Amino acid sequence: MSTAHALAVDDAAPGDDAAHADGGHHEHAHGLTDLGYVKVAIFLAVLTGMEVSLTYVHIGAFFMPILLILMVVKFVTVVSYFMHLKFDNKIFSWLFYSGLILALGVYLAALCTFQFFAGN
Amino acid sequence: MTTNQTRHRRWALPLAGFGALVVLSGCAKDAPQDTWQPAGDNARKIDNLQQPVFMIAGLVLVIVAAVVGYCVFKFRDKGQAIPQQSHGKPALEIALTIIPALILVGIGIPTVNTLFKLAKTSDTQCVVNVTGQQWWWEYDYPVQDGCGGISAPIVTSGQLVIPAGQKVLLRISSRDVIHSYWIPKLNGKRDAVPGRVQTLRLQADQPGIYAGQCTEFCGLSHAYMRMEAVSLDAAGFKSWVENQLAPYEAPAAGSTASQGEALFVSQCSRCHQVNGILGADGTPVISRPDKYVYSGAVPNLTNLMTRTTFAGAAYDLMTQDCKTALWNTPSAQFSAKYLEGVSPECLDTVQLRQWLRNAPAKKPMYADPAKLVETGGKYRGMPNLGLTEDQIDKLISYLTERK
Amino acid sequence: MAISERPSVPALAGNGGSAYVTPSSSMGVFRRPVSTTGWRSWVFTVDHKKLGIMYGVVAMTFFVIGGCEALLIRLQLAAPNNKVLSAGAYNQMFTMHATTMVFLFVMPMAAAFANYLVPLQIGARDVAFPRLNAFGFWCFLFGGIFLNTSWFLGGASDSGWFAYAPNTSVAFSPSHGVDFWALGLQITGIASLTGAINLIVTVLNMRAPGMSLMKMPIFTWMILVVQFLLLFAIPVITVALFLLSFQRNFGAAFFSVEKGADPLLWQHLFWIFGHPEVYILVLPAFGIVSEVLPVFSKKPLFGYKFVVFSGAAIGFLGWGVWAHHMFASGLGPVSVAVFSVATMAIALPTGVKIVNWTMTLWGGKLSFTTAMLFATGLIIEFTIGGLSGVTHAVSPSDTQQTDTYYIVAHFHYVLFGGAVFGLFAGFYYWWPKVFGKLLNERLGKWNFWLMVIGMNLTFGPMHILGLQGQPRRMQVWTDFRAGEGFFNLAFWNRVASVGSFVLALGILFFLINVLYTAKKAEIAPLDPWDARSLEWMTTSPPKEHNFDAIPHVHELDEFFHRKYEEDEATGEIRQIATYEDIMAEEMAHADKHFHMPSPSYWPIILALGLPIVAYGIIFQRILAVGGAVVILLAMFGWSLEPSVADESDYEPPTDGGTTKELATLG
Amino acid sequence: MADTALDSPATAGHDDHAAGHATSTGLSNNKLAMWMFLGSECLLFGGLISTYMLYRGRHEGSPTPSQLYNIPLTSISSFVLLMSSLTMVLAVSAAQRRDDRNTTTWLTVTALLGATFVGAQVFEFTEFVHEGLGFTTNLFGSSFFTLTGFHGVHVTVGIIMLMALVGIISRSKFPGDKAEVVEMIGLYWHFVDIVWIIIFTLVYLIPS
Ligand code: HEA
Ligand code: HEA
Ligand code: HEC
Ligand code: CUA
Ligand SMILES: [Cu+2]
Repeated sequence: MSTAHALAVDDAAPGDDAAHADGGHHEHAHGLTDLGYVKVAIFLAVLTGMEVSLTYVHIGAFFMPILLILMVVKFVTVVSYFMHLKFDNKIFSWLFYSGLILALGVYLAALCTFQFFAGN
Repeated sequence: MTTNQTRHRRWALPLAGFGALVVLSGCAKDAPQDTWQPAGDNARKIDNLQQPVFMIAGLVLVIVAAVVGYCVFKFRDKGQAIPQQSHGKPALEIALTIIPALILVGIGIPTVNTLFKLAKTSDTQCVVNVTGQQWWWEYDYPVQDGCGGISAPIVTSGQLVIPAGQKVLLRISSRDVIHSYWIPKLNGKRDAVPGRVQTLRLQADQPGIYAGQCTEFCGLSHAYMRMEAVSLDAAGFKSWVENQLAPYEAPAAGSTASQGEALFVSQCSRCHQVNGILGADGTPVISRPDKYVYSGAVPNLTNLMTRTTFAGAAYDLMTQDCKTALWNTPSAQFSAKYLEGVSPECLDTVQLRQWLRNAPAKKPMYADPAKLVETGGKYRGMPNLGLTEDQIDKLISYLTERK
Repeated sequence: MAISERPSVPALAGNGGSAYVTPSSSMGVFRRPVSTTGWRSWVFTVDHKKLGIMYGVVAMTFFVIGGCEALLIRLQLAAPNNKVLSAGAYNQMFTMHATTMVFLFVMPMAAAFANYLVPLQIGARDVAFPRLNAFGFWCFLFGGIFLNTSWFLGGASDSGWFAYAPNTSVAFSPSHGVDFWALGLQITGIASLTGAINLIVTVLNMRAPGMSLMKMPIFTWMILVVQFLLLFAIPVITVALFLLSFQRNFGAAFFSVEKGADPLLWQHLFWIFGHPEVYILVLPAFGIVSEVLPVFSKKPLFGYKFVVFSGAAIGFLGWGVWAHHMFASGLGPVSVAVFSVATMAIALPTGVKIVNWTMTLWGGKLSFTTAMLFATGLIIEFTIGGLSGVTHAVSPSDTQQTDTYYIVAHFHYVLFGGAVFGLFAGFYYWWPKVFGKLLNERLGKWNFWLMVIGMNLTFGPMHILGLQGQPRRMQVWTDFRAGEGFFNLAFWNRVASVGSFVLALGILFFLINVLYTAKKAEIAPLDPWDARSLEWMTTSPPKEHNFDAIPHVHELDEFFHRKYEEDEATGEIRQIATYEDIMAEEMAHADKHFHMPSPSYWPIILALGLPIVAYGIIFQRILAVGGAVVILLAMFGWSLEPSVADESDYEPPTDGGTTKELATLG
Repeated sequence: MADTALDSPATAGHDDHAAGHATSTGLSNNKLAMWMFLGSECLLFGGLISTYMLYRGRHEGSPTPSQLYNIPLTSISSFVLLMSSLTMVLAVSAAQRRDDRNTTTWLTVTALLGATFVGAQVFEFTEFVHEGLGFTTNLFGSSFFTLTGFHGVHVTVGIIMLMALVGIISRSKFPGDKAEVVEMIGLYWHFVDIVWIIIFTLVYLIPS
């Protein structure tokens, strides 16, 4: 249902003013229940716990990648569920993720040029 | 205006800029910083790369201008019917994208190729450390077997002296802001970035003198931060090195120059080093430019008169005629001519006197003591020392002996 | 005003229509501004058209200022060892020349066109956030004034427009110039960022019924791409400027080399912004000529889709090439190779545009009005600049070219021959739309030809100067290094200086034309050029509510298709309606109520807080606190005040007569 | 490329009111603007984070990052901020049910959690200064305080917005659609939280 949502907008019958007149939102139908949000929060809390405990055990080479993966999972979870991006119109995802990916791209590339210099 | 006239100008004018470039760029004879007249291997590599690129660019322009010109001429409103409302031809679009793409691939491959050749450092034969600061360049030659052998460090400024034909490696850095080292006839630029040491290959085929200019904006006197690269044949370079390392000769006691030496010790030595100079108490005088100048360095004046220019190669120590003659000396005689230094008949102290009278008035520098709060009281450049004409005379006669 | 009743006078008679307004209060204290005439109607306006005109007037003023700075530069360089400007004054001059031209002329002038035309082109009654729009304009104006007051408060910035660290540190640039520069650009940056968000929302959300993205006028498309570039590029320069301000004003170490800082950090940040910026400057001009060429060729834009996609592609690729400004900085060969190749790739989408413009001319019915002359001129002049750009992309060659006049030639060809020519084409084309009068074509021809001759005389020789080794940003050059012969560097420097005055004369003709038109010229017909897009389907100048009835769109070039029809059999193009018919038709179906945004005090007050903070940071911290209080108060006032005056003030719309909804917070 | 969502309503015909919002996409102007702003903020924080990453090892004259960081404290404050995202989303959900009382309660709790976070940050900053790391000490100091300070300012601005919102809602003086404004501020708040998720990992957990 979430992917079809973008199209749902113009499926609404002409003259179907009710939802609009009272300031209602078509977004209503989406998202989680309050209980669902609590579950997501517990999931996030557990991940945070894992992150922190990782810094106390020494697992060598896997440390960095695992931390980064946990970070990305937390990030995406908050964005998708708390910020409703998963349920919302995909224009929002485009806007946000294009900024995010662009930022990742240019800044990583810039940091790389400092590395290349060191190896020169 | 008639359509005919318009048409003519339309054709002529847009082409004027680029046409002028192609046709007339060869007209400034011997512009000393011409990038199209390489005098060494590295610059030649660049030139070989860019010549075809310029040709291609020129050709593309001619084609575009021709087609636009044709349209302007052919499809001008002469009362014809409203044309078909056609929205484009994808096949044409794609073809006209692929052709430029192929051209660019053709340009890209040699570009990358040349780039890596120019970045190579492993095959160089001679190393010079080049340090930029506001607003002059310091060259220091580390002890090495390269360059025909250098047995003790040499520090000089303004003119970079290198052995002809050798692959020289410059190790470039800066003491304050970013500068950029550029001798157009020998290679492209490399920025002098404080905190980094960057390399640049330099090689001159023939003995001669090559102009350069600091090309990264570096503050007030950026325009006056010039340099010259001097290439000498092997024997010439050897004697240049020997002269640089020769022991200090104090002026004859009682001469004007000797009075100048004393003045130098009292007035100048706190900043300027002259290797081997002794103080009144007979101990060697070591300058402390770091205490007075923000970059922490000041030109070494030991062999001032072996160079023909001073203060960032912005001013001359010899007359214009002598200077022109030196620059035009054929390469076979050049080394000998240069090693004469500033000969007595060529000596022109006018500019040097002006310098000593009031340096910041000659070259824009931060030397007003009232305005040095931000730099902790340190100068950026040489201050006005308030010397009397008599003192200047003495200093000049001392300095002109620094050969 | 809160609402415009449907005009009682015939719509074709121009601006007007009676309007009544009931003020509602702001923050419980002030009455909302209601004037529809006099200075108040401008200062508190949120009308995108008024703001557009204000952007234009201010930007033009800055153009003259920046141009006079350029003339001083050229005077100084007209002769060897010249003494028109001291080294310090010269450095300030080129820094402020570039800053003014880029940030206070081309960008806001593009904003002027975008503000005025985008809502009209998409059939909207205003932008999505009208108050935000007003706020953006005031930020630009105050930021620009703030920047220029530095001349009188100890000297302007003297570090060049890309202000490389560490030359911008206090030790190397002890005057307050760089502080003014950093904070001033920060303020104008706010204008760009809010403008970007506003226009993107407007284009996405407020199009007339039937106007799908692929039926949008090409100018609106290019503006959309530019706004995305701004949206993502402005925060990068914001970071850079913050680091710089913290360095200078709060003792941070970001560019203190003695503490281990790497000066290349600044260069990366600046150019990550700076390269997208150059496309921000030129794409609006591309949009303008893409409107002008079809109209005066009587053909649709050739390959509309390709032009749209290539615009987007330029916008996208523009993010991956910034380090071509750093080929001599010492990035290492691998990085240089990557950026060199990426830079070359940008020639492709740009080439697509050149090809499509040329093919639009091909087979057309061309009439060379001044607007058309500028548009055609752009094709050639921009190509010259673009091609020299490709020669820079060849990185080994660029190490010879960088920081010489060859670069100066490149960017003036693309900026003047591209961006500025495009804007001038726009002036001539849309003048009758905005002011209801046609600019004089005779003066226009003088204007154009003097500018073409002038620009080629000024910037053409710079190619030669640069390739012969004259570096840029040099207060003086010497005869000794000018070479021998008659056509030496001294000659070309003189030609460039003379050329710049020819250029100035050309621009003077434009200013004369404006005055002349304002005084003399007759009222223009409503569709003087036989145009193709929606903005011409209303009165000139448009009424406050833009359209009596929001048009329904069926085609790209809707207006043209309402006027002309292709005969199925013969393929002949036939006129089926005159613009009078079409407008009368629209009038007949005019909406009854217009739901228009109301004027507000808050945008200007909020914007005024910003320079106060900035002066405070430079001179007296307590002033900054005062500015912050102004800002906070204005924000509260703003959020409590509805964008459209209270419901009680007007009869809420009941039918499809409203425009697309305006943002509540906008 | 043309996204159907962008195009379709426009072709739907005469009635603009068909969708939740009378806009071409049917999406709210405010929300669209907020998402765009957040996309733009990615480049702002990206720049600050990159500056920190480049400079974090340059800490001459001060203790090293791993000596300074108090992981337990920061973990707790990170957790607090994370949970404020939960309370924020509950506020949004209440607002969408038009339940003003719960909305204001959850908003208040969110603001309090945010304030706790900022408090911990202020405490942390003073500790660091005590131990010899100031804003001007070295590159690590400048970039650390700038990055975390920018984030802290964002949280503070968020708190002000939340409190203003509470005030406005309880006095029911509200222009426009309440739930939507709560949702917008919520988006901002969550964004500030996800930025901290990154900072927490990159700055605190991965030692230099
Ligand atoms: C409007 C602004 C604008 C535009 C559009 C461009 C467009 C381009 N620029 Fe330019 N540039 C600047 C403004 C602009 N530039 C400025 C202001 C600077 C200097 C900043 C400073 O230092 O102060 C600069 C500097 C600059 C440099 C750094 C030079 C240096 O300092 O060393 C480089 C290097 O690669 C470069 C390259 C390019 C390229 C490849 C394009 C391309 O986009 C051009 C593409 C266009 C064409 C190529 C022509 C049309 C195409 C065809 C007809 C198809 C066929 C063509 C081929 C097969 C080649 N530019
Ligand atoms: C959009 C951008 C833009 C525009 C339009 C211009 C326009 C002009 N520029 Fe610009 N220029 C830059 C952007 C621009 N420039 C940039 C980015 C730099 C780099 C700066 C740096 O290195 O940091 C630069 C640098 C630069 C230099 C190099 C300085 C140096 O490196 O030392 C020069 C030198 O000739 C120059 C000249 C000119 C001239 C003559 C014009 C002319 O086109 C101006 C024409 C306009 C007018 C003349 C004003 C209006 C006319 C009248 C009001 C008529 C009546 C008045 C009189 C006759 C007095 N510019
Ligand atoms: C406070 C420091 C200071 C003092 C004292 C000082 N100078 Fe200088 N001098 C400089 C600096 C800095 C430069 C380089 C300026 C430049 O080129 O930008 C310089 C340059 C020179 C040069 C040009 C050197 C070259 O190779 O280019 C000469 C010659 C010179 N000084 C002579 C003198 C004499 C003679 C005195 C004493 C009477 C003196 N200076 C005292 C700082 C000083
Ligand atoms: Cu040194 Cu410019
Ligand atoms: Cu660029």
